[in-house]
This record gives sequence, C-alpha cells and structure tokens, in this order.
Amino acid sequence: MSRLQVELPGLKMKNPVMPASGCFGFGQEYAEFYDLNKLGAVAVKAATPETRAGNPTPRVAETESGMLNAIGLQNPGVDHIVKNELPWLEKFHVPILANIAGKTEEDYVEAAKRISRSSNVHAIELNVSCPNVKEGGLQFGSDPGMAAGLTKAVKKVSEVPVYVKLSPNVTNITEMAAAVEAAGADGLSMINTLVGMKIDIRTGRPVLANKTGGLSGPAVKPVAVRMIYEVSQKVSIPIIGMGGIYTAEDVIEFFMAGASAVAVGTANFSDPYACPQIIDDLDELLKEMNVSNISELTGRSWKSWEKSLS
Amino acid sequence: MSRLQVELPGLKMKNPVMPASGCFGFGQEYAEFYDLNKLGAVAVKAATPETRAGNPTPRVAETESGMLNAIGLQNPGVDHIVKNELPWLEKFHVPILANIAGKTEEDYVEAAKRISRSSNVHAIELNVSCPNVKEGGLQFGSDPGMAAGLTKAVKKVSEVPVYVKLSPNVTNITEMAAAVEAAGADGLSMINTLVGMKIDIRTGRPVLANKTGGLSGPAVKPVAVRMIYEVSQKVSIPIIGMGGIYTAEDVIEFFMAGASAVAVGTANFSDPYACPQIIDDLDELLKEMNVSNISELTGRSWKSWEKSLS
Amino acid sequence: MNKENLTVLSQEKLTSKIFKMKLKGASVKTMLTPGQFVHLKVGERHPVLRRPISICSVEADILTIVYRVEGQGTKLLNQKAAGETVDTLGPLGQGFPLTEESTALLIGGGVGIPPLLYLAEQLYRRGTKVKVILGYRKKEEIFLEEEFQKYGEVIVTTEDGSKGVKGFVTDAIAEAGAYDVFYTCGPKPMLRAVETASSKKGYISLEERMGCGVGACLACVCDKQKPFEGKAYVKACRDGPVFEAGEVIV
Amino acid sequence: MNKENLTVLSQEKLTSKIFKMKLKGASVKTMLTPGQFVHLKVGERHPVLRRPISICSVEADILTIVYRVEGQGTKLLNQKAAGETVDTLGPLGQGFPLTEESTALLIGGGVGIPPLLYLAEQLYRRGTKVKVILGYRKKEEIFLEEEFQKYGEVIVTTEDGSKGVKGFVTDAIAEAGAYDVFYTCGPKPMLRAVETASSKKGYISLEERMGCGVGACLACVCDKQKPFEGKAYVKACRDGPVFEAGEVIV
Ligand SMILES: Cc1cc2nc3c(=O)[nH]c(=O)nc-3n(C[C@H](O)[C@H](O)[C@H](O)COP(=O)(O)OP(=O)(O)OC[C@H]3O[C@@H](n4cnc5c(N)ncnc54)[C@H](O)[C@@H]3O)c2cc1C
Ligand SMILES: Cc1cc2nc3c(=O)[nH]c(=O)nc-3n(C[C@H](O)[C@H](O)[C@H](O)COP(=O)(O)OP(=O)(O)OC[C@H]3O[C@@H](n4cnc5c(N)ncnc54)[C@H](O)[C@@H]3O)c2cc1C
Ligand SMILES: Cc1cc2nc3c(=O)[nH]c(=O)nc-3n(C[C@H](O)[C@H](O)[C@H](O)COP(=O)(O)O)c2cc1C
Ligand SMILES: Cc1cc2nc3c(=O)[nH]c(=O)nc-3n(C[C@H](O)[C@H](O)[C@H](O)COP(=O)(O)O)c2cc1C
Ligand code: FES
Ligand code: FES
Repeated sequence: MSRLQVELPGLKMKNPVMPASGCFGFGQEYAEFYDLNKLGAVAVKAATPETRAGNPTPRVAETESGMLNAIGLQNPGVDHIVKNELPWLEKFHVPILANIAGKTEEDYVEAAKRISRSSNVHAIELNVSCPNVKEGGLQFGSDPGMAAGLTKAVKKVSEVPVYVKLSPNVTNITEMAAAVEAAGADGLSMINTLVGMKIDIRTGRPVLANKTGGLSGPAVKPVAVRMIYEVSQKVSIPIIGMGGIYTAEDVIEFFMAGASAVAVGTANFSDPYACPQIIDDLDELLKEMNVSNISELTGRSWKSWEKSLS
Repeated sequence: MSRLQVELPGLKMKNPVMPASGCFGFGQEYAEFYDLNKLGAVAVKAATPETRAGNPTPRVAETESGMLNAIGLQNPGVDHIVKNELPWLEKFHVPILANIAGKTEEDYVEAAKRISRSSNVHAIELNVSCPNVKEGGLQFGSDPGMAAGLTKAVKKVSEVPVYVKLSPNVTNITEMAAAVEAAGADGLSMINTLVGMKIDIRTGRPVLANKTGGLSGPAVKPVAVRMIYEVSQKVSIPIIGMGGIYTAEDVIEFFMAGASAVAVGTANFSDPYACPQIIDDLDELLKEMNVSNISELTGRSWKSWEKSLS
Repeated sequence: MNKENLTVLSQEKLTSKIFKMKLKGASVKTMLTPGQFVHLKVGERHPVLRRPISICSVEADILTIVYRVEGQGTKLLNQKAAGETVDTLGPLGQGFPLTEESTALLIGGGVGIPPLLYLAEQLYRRGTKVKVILGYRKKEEIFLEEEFQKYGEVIVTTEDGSKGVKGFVTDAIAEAGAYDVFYTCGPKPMLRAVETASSKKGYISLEERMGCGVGACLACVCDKQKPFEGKAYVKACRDGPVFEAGEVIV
Repeated sequence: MNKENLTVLSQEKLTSKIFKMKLKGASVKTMLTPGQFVHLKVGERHPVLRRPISICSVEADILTIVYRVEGQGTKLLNQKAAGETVDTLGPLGQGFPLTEESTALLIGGGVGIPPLLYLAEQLYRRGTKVKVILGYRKKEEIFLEEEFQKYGEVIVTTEDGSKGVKGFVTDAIAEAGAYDVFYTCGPKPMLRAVETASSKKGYISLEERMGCGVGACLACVCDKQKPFEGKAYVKACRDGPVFEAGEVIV
C-alpha cells in the first residue's frame, strides 16, 4: 500500500485528496489542466431533483483570506446530471462522491435514488448545510432530529454509502454528528461554509445579490480543524475534512485533527493545479515525516502515542 | 455635534471607536503610545469575582488573517481591579465599559454589583461568550433562557446600563439577542470569538495549551457583519460591533450592517496606534462621504433610503 | 489554457489611476484573440481570488495590459517591479469574432477600453474600416487615445465635456456615421445603452465577478435572452466574456 | 517605546537558515539595553501578529538582528531587500542587568545566541571578563562565533561533535572554569538545564508566544516561583524577557 492510499466506505482512494463539491463542476474544466486520474476522488456539484437557476449575481465576494459564495445550488437537475455529466467522468479511474440537496426529505430521497444508481457514483454526500438557499438545506443541517430522519430515509434508498455534510453554523456540531451516525450515516463531510456577509461601503449594500453567502478558504480553517477535532473523538465513522486547505501541511493538520480524507475547495480558484500540487507535496512530506501510510495520522492530535514525530 | 459623536446607553462617546475587552488591558500600556482621551470609550479586560490565573501558555497562535487566543480570563479579581486598575483611568475623559465574567449567575451578580459602583464605569458588558473557560461563559452564551435569566439578575444590581456580549458559536444568534433584549439588556456587543484550533504538525499537538481558542481578526469579519446585519433588524437596542475591524472602512461597514459603535481588538496587536489611526481616518472618510453624523449610517444596508451614497 | 509566471518588463502610468504593464513569457504567444482575458494571481497567499484583466495587446511574447488601481488586488499588481513575476492564467474565455463586414464601430468606456485596442489592430490588419468611440469621465482620465488612432478614426467623449463630445459614448454614435457591426466593452449601464441605441449586429463584452475563471464554479453566470437547447444561462468566464448583442440579459 | 519604519541596509546569509540583517533609523539610538527585543511587522496586512526578535547589536542608528527562517513571518522578513522598510516597535521589555561581578559566563543556544552578543560587548566595555559557551546542532550551523571572540574566550558545543565540545552547552560549563554570574538565552530545555547545572547567580531570557508584545493581552505570562506582593505571574514581553534565574518557572 502506498503512503497516500486510503479507504473509506465506498471510496477506495489512491490518495486522500478530492476537490470539494461546487468548486470543481463536474470535472471537465480542470481536466484541461491535468489528468483527473491524479485525484483521490471527485466530489461533484450538488444535484437537486429539479433544475435550479441559482441566485442572481454577484455570487462571489472576496474577504480577508477567504471568499463568500452564494451560487444557490444552480444545477441542471439530477436526471440531466446522470445522463450528461457523470458519464463523461467514467473514463477516469476515480470514485465519485455525488453531492445532493433538496428542499424536502422527498427531494433528497428522489435525488439519492436516481444518482446512486450511476455506475461511477461510489458514495453520496447529503448537503444538509447549504447556507445559500431559502428552504431546506440549512434547517436539516441545524436540527439533529431532522438530520437523522433525513439520513435514515436516504440510507433506505441509496445503493451506495451515504456521507452527511455538516454545517458549522450550529451551537453543537458533535450532537449533529452523533445523530446522523446513529441514523446510519457511513461518513461525515465537514465543514460546509460559515454564513457571512460583505457590504460595499460605496453603495451601502451587501456585495452579494443574495446578501449573505458562505465563507470558505484559509480564514475558516481553524474552525474546521476544531470541529473535526471535537467530532472525531465522538463518532466512529470517518470524516472527510475540508475548510481552507491550501497545502500538504494543511492536509496533515486535518488528519491529525481527525479526518480520514480531505476535500479542497477554494484553493482550486487560487490555483487550478492546487489538487495535484497538494498530492505531490503530501507524498514528499509524508516521506520526510517517516509516515508509512497517512491514515496513521488520523486523530493524532488527541490520541496518545509513543513518541512525538520529530 | 461632530461627525463622530455617538450616544449609547451609559456611553456618551466623542467617537464610536473603543478598544475591545481583553485586547487593551486596563489602558496603561497603550497610554505610552498615545493619549487615551483620543478614544471613544475603553472596554477593559474581563473581571471575575475571584482572582483567576488563566490558562497555561502558549495562549496565542496565529492563523491566516486571524489569531487564536486562550487567555482564560486571567485577572486579579474585581476588587483588585476596582481598587488598583480603574482609578488610574479616571484622569481620562473616556467612559469605561467594564467586561465581567463568571462561572455562575452569582459570580456575575457579584462582579456587576461591585464594579458598577466605580465612578468611571459607565456601562457593564456581560461576557457570556468566552470560549476559553471550562464552566460558565459559553453555556450562558448559547442558551437563550439562561442568558435572559442572567441579564435580569445583573440588571437588578447594576447601577449602570448593561450590554450583553454575544457568542457567534450558536445556531441562532438572533434568538439569543431577542432573549436578552426582552430580559432588559440595554445594548449588545457582538461578536466574541469563534472557537477554533491550530495543530502544530511537527509535534502533532494543538499549538495552544488549552487546545482550542477563540478566533479573532479580519478572518472573522464577514461572520460578524452578517450577524450584526441579522440581529440589528430584530432588536431595537444598540449594538457595539466588533470582529476583525482594522480600518475606517471596516467601521463604516459595521455601521451599515447595523452597529451603533465599534470595538477594535486584534488590530491593536498589529499596530499599537490602530485605534487613533482608525478614528482619524474615519473622520476623513465621513467627510468625503458627506455624512454629517456617523449614526446616520447605522443599518444602512437594510434600511431603504432615498439615494445611494455616491 | 496555460499557467505561467510572466516576467514584468515595465509599468507605465497613463493617468492618475490607470497603468500600462508589459509582461513577457512563452504562453503569451497563445493569446491570439482580442476580448479574451488573463486571470492574475497578484500575491503569494493573499488575496485568495485571481483578478481578471483583458488582453490589451500582444507582440510576440510580450503581453500588454492596462488596468485601473481599484482595490487590494490591483494595488498589489501595481507594486510589481520590473523583473518580478505575475502568476498568469490564460488566455481565458471567448473573444471578439472578427467580422467580415467592412466597417466596425468600437465603443469602449473606462477599463472596457483596453481589450478593444487589440481588436482594433486585428480588424485594421484584415482591412476592416475601424471607427472608435472612447468614453471617459473627464479629460485628465483619457488614456490609449493615440494608440487607437493608428487603426482608425477616434471620437472621444467626456462626461464633463472637458474634451471631445460632452456626454456618454451613445451621444457620439450618430457622429461616428455609418457602420456595419459594433463591438463594445464597458460598465453594464453603458452596454445596455449601446444595445438600445444600435440596431446593427454587435458584440458586447461583460464584466462579472468571478471565482474560478475557468467555468467550474458558476459564479459568473448570465441569463440568456432565450434559452437555447435547454440552456438558460452562460458563463461569462468561459462562454464569454464576449457575447453577441441580445444573446444575454445585460 | 517607538514605532518606526526602519530601512533595510543589508541581509547576509550566515548559515543555510540564519540571516543577519541591518536596519537603520532614529529609534535605534534608544535601543541601549542588551536582551531587549523589537517587534516586527513583516507584511502590510498579513501576517496579523508581529514577530519578536532580539537586538543583536547596535551601532549609532544601525540595528543588527540575526534571525532564523522558520515560518511565514521570518520568510517574509527574509524577502525584504535593501531600501525597503520594516515597521519596528521597540525597544521592548527588560534586558540583561549589567553585572558588577568580575567574570560573566554567557551561555547561548540556537537563536538565543544573538542577544548575548550585544551583552558581551557591553560587559567587555565595562571591563568584565567575558566567557562564552555557544551551542549548535552541528558545525554547519555555527554563526556569530568570531564576533564573540572579540569580547572573550568562546567555547563551541555541537550535538554531533562535528566541532568543539560534543554535546550540549551544559557539557562545557566545567571547561569554562570559574565565573561569578551567568547569562543565558535559548530553548527552554536548555534554560532549565543551565539553571540546574549552575549554583551561581544568573539571568535567563525566555521565549514565549506573544500577542501584543507590550503587556496588554496576557498572552506571554510566566508563573513566578514565589508570588511577590500578591503577584503570581510576570509578562515575558514587559517584565521580561530577561528574569533572574529562579524567579520564574521555566
Ligand atoms: C473579463 C474581465 C476583464 C477585465 N479587464 C480589465 C482590464 O483590462 N482593466 C481593468 O482595469 N479592469 C478590468 N476588469 C476589472 C477588474 O477585474 C477589476 O477592476 C479588478 O478585479 C478589481 O480588483 P481589486 O482587487 O483591485 O478590487 P477589489 O474591489 O478589492 O476586488 C474585490 C473582488 O471583487 C472583484 N471585482 C472588483 N471589481 C470588479 C469588476 N469590475 N469586475 C469583476 N470583478 C471585480 C475582484 O476581482 C475581487 O475578486 C475586468 C473584469 C473582467 C470580468
Ligand atoms: C523575546 C524573543 C526574542 C526572540 N529573538 C529571536 C532572534 O533574535 N532571532 C530569531 O531567529 N528568533 C528569535 N525569537 C523567535 C522568533 O520570534 C520566532 O522564530 C518567530 O516569531 C517565528 O515566526 P515565523 O512566522 O517565522 O514562524 P511561525 O511558526 O509561522 O509563527 C507563527 C506564530 O508563532 C510565533 N512563534 C513561532 N515561534 C516562536 C518562538 N520561538 N518564540 C515566540 N514566538 C514564536 C510567531 O511569532 C507567530 O506569531 C525570539 C522570540 C522571542 C519571544
Ligand atoms: C463556489 C462554491 C460553491 C460550493 N458549492 C457547494 C455545493 O454545491 N455543495 C456543497 O455541499 N458544498 C458546496 N460548497 C462548499 C465546499 O464544498 C466546501 O465545503 C467549502 O468551500 C469549504 O472548503 P474550502 O475552504 O476548501 O473551499 C461550495 C463552495 C464554494 C466556494
Ligand atoms: C487576546 C484576547 C483577549 C480577549 N479577552 C476578552 C475578554 O476578556 N472579554 C471579552 O469579552 N472578550 C475578549 N476578547 C474578545 C474581543 O473583545 C473581541 O470580541 C474579539 O477579539 C473580536 O474582535 P477583533 O477581531 O477586533 O479582535 C479577547 C480577544 C483577544 C484577541
Ligand atoms: S468564474 Fe467560475 S464559472 Fe465563471
Ligand atoms: S504579549 Fe501581550 S502581554 Fe505579553
């Protein structure tokens, strides 16, 4: 087994790095920069049962060490995705984590049912935490009972393992994690974006047409690391960690906090080669650190171990 | 009335800028850099009834566009503060906002009773949101009922107006704000720090001895702006806004979001002259913007108004 | 699509806020189409997002851009000295199609002017007659006027009337006389006004806030006037920034 | 306390990671006490915190610092070219008291070595006999050795024995012979070892992570061995970084 290889429910990955949902489309664009076979997995853009037009523009705003987005789950609908987007990804030997969203439980169930049957979808990611849509999303993400109910319903119809993507905009994320674990979730993705806002002082109005948006990028990394640190000590399902990852060092930090794989979002916008670069650097760094497989590092910050690393 | 002058319950300020609690000690250090009369007010370091030794070091860690702190409310106790620290500030014509904390309701009541009698304490700030202490703090800050109860109890004994400092680490900050308003709070301070963590990948351990710490600085500004935007539309008591303010433009942004005054924390560490610099720049900026008094801008982002600013 | 650290050759101040910058590198040779843009990373770690800037002209492996210092990003760009490098992604997007018509009217306002220069040059080389309207706020803010004069007749408009026609670019369209096709780039209100003022075929170049710049994040979508083959939107960064007038809702 | 943009005069590489930097400005003339430090802002907006660096030597209005490139901040410091400026706050803290004793032993390890140079110079000028032990990991990492030789006898220790005494600084104390007072600066384990190994009066300089650097935030507190006048702690940035050996818990 290579240093980088990891295995999570449904996802046999040659390395632990995948682009994060919504930051990589369905892969076509970044395939012009590098061979997608390089990636550990691909988390594709959220699918809803129906076509969604998303929010008006401007949809992004820059902040210090971060960005706000309010795309609003724009997507052509799950059937179109299954028919026209996913097949293109079949030529790569890379498992797909299919992100789904909806307004109602039925929406999620419908999307899950249809997308989990795609031959290259290896797992589903329930986006119960999108801060940029008026209904659904965020409620499921802040009420443990609702999140658990949703997880159960989706588990019933999904043909592949189910990850629940948690929102950081809650008082107690551990409670949310425990609830969806008990309801049968196979893994967790965390964190989605923090709700934020930027105001253009020249106009006096919020920069984003949607007013609020989701904060991502290096600014949120400390919050992500803290939440993964807390949750990983309380659940036994694996965590896909994300939130501000830009470097191989960041990946190690997320593993030490408690992640078993990671996703890279905003960094793709700074550098289209972010993912392959991180993967190459990670291999080097693990070699230097004398780590034979990266999964040894999962939870290192809270597990006791014989000797320190250096 | 000057462009900068604002009046909040208990706090008649010549300008809306005060250093934030915990980032300015009791003023002595920064008085070596400039005349404290320059400031709109001073929020002093949290006082608890008893002496507190705080957390072990390291107590700070740097993050992208931010920092984590876990001071742990170290302070010599309210009596010592009243006797030895506050009198020194009497020579300045600057109202003091006295931050208090505790483990139990009785602690807060005790601290409020004693400190509110100091002649130059013009208002009290209830720190119900310190993420760095094991008991008290955070619970009061995340349960609307407890926060309301505490506010009522403190209001009963305080001889000066009471501000409640809200935690951003909650699912619904508006609910918290409404609860303390109903309980009699005269104003709100927001936001305190976001709970975060940084891991040193060389040792595999959290950098902070306390493991987690409070995230402050420009990184959190979008979260603060969003929360003030939401809360200010639902309450009618004034808000002292804070979280990542570094420039006069930031101050305007906080006012437009809904603040009536602001506090500056982390920026003091980057530049000891941060507060007077911001105050000077703010005056210039308001002149350029043709604003006759800054309070006209409060809530500008959500209020409708005749014409845009430029 | 290329990513390369282009070397700064020079920075030249054109007006109080507008600068001309020359950058050199192998990938510049692929920047063939006017209206395309480059996406610049102006700092190592900060800011997080790249900055879209139009290709203003290309000579062999030397790219010229003309930019206005606005906020943090363009300020950092402005601080780059000769010899330093700028991480440049490009050419990106779809540029202006070169017309077969005999007379083209180019209408630019503010920082929408730079991409039209490369277009003017290419049209001129093909023998198309080039007419140009350049809109500024006032005399002191005029830039690139002389460069355009090499390729055709130039009418300048200023909002305060301090030079040329007083008013907006649309106030000069009549004066420009007959043309077969128009090309325009500038702020949205100007684009709308030009679309309304002209009944001819034309192309507009849109400014939208961008995330990725390559078509993956859906930050920059514009609604189409009429959905085509089920698609109701286009991406400014990939399907644009240039669209046929009337194709998208400006 | 001053804040001034000092001008970079030079950067010199001493070892693969250690650099010597000279900075010039009026406030340097107030940097009189060895063991004090300056707090440097190494970028305009990023990073957020300043970096504490010891005063290594002062000549008129020229400050010399010697630093190791560790992380983001020192990397940015290293990128400053001659002519650029560094926002410098200082001198900060309490430095080494100059002893009246006749022989002083200075013990430094790693980046704890630089502040001892300014001390050595001042002690030497007062006629105190100076003995120095400098600890490094290996031969290639030795720096400032010659500068110290101007002021007294220098013993070098290396962990791998590639030069001088093999081992840690404490392994060389016996060899240094008699002394009346010691001064030490370096990593905490070294400070503890020196405190244990010596029964003489001494001064230690502590490294703590800092927030404000001026005494306002309580980031850098150290517990006192014995509370004095009710105070159980001291602030490394303001009451230190130099303390009498035994005063604080290292
Ligand atoms: C396709 C395209 C081509 C462009 N070509 C040029 C050019 O040739 N010359 C020129 O001066 N300007 C051009 N612009 C505008 C230029 O991108 C912005 O002025 C610049 O991004 C501002 O960055 P800043 O950091 O200085 O400002 P800030 O306000 O600090 O930027 C904050 C964020 O908003 C974005 N932003 C701000 N203004 C604009 C805008 N007008 N359009 C899109 N995003 C914006 C920035 O990219 C950044 O993400 C072009 C824009 C687009 C979309
Ligand atoms: C009083 C004092 C004097 C010092 N004098 C020198 C000197 O003369 N030469 C020298 O090379 N180094 C000195 N140091 C250590 C120097 O401050 C750190 O190496 C430097 O801050 C590292 O910054 P960085 O951005 O490169 O590393 P990073 O690890 O990226 O820094 C992250 C954060 O941790 C802090 N930090 C990291 N290491 C240390 C440390 N060892 N001590 C305190 N804070 C740290 C940084 O200041 C910053 O806030 C001194 C430290 C103190 C407290
Ligand atoms: C432009 C953009 C679009 C996003 N769209 C989605 C989405 O459709 N579904 C989802 O679960 N998360 C979405 N996210 C959240 C990311 O997947 C990720 O959780 C978050 O950005 C934090 O990671 P980062 O800091 O590396 O970007 C989006 C983020 C961005 C920036
Ligand atoms: C070192 C440090 C100590 C703090 N101590 C306190 C405190 O004692 N009481 C309190 O209410 N807030 C405390 N805070 C929070 C600040 O008052 C402020 O709410 C927060 O830092 C956000 O503002 P900023 O981003 O401008 O720093 C502290 C913050 C820092 C960085
Ligand atoms: S900017 Fe990302 S799709 Fe256009
Ligand atoms: S660093 Fe703030 S008190 Fe010492």
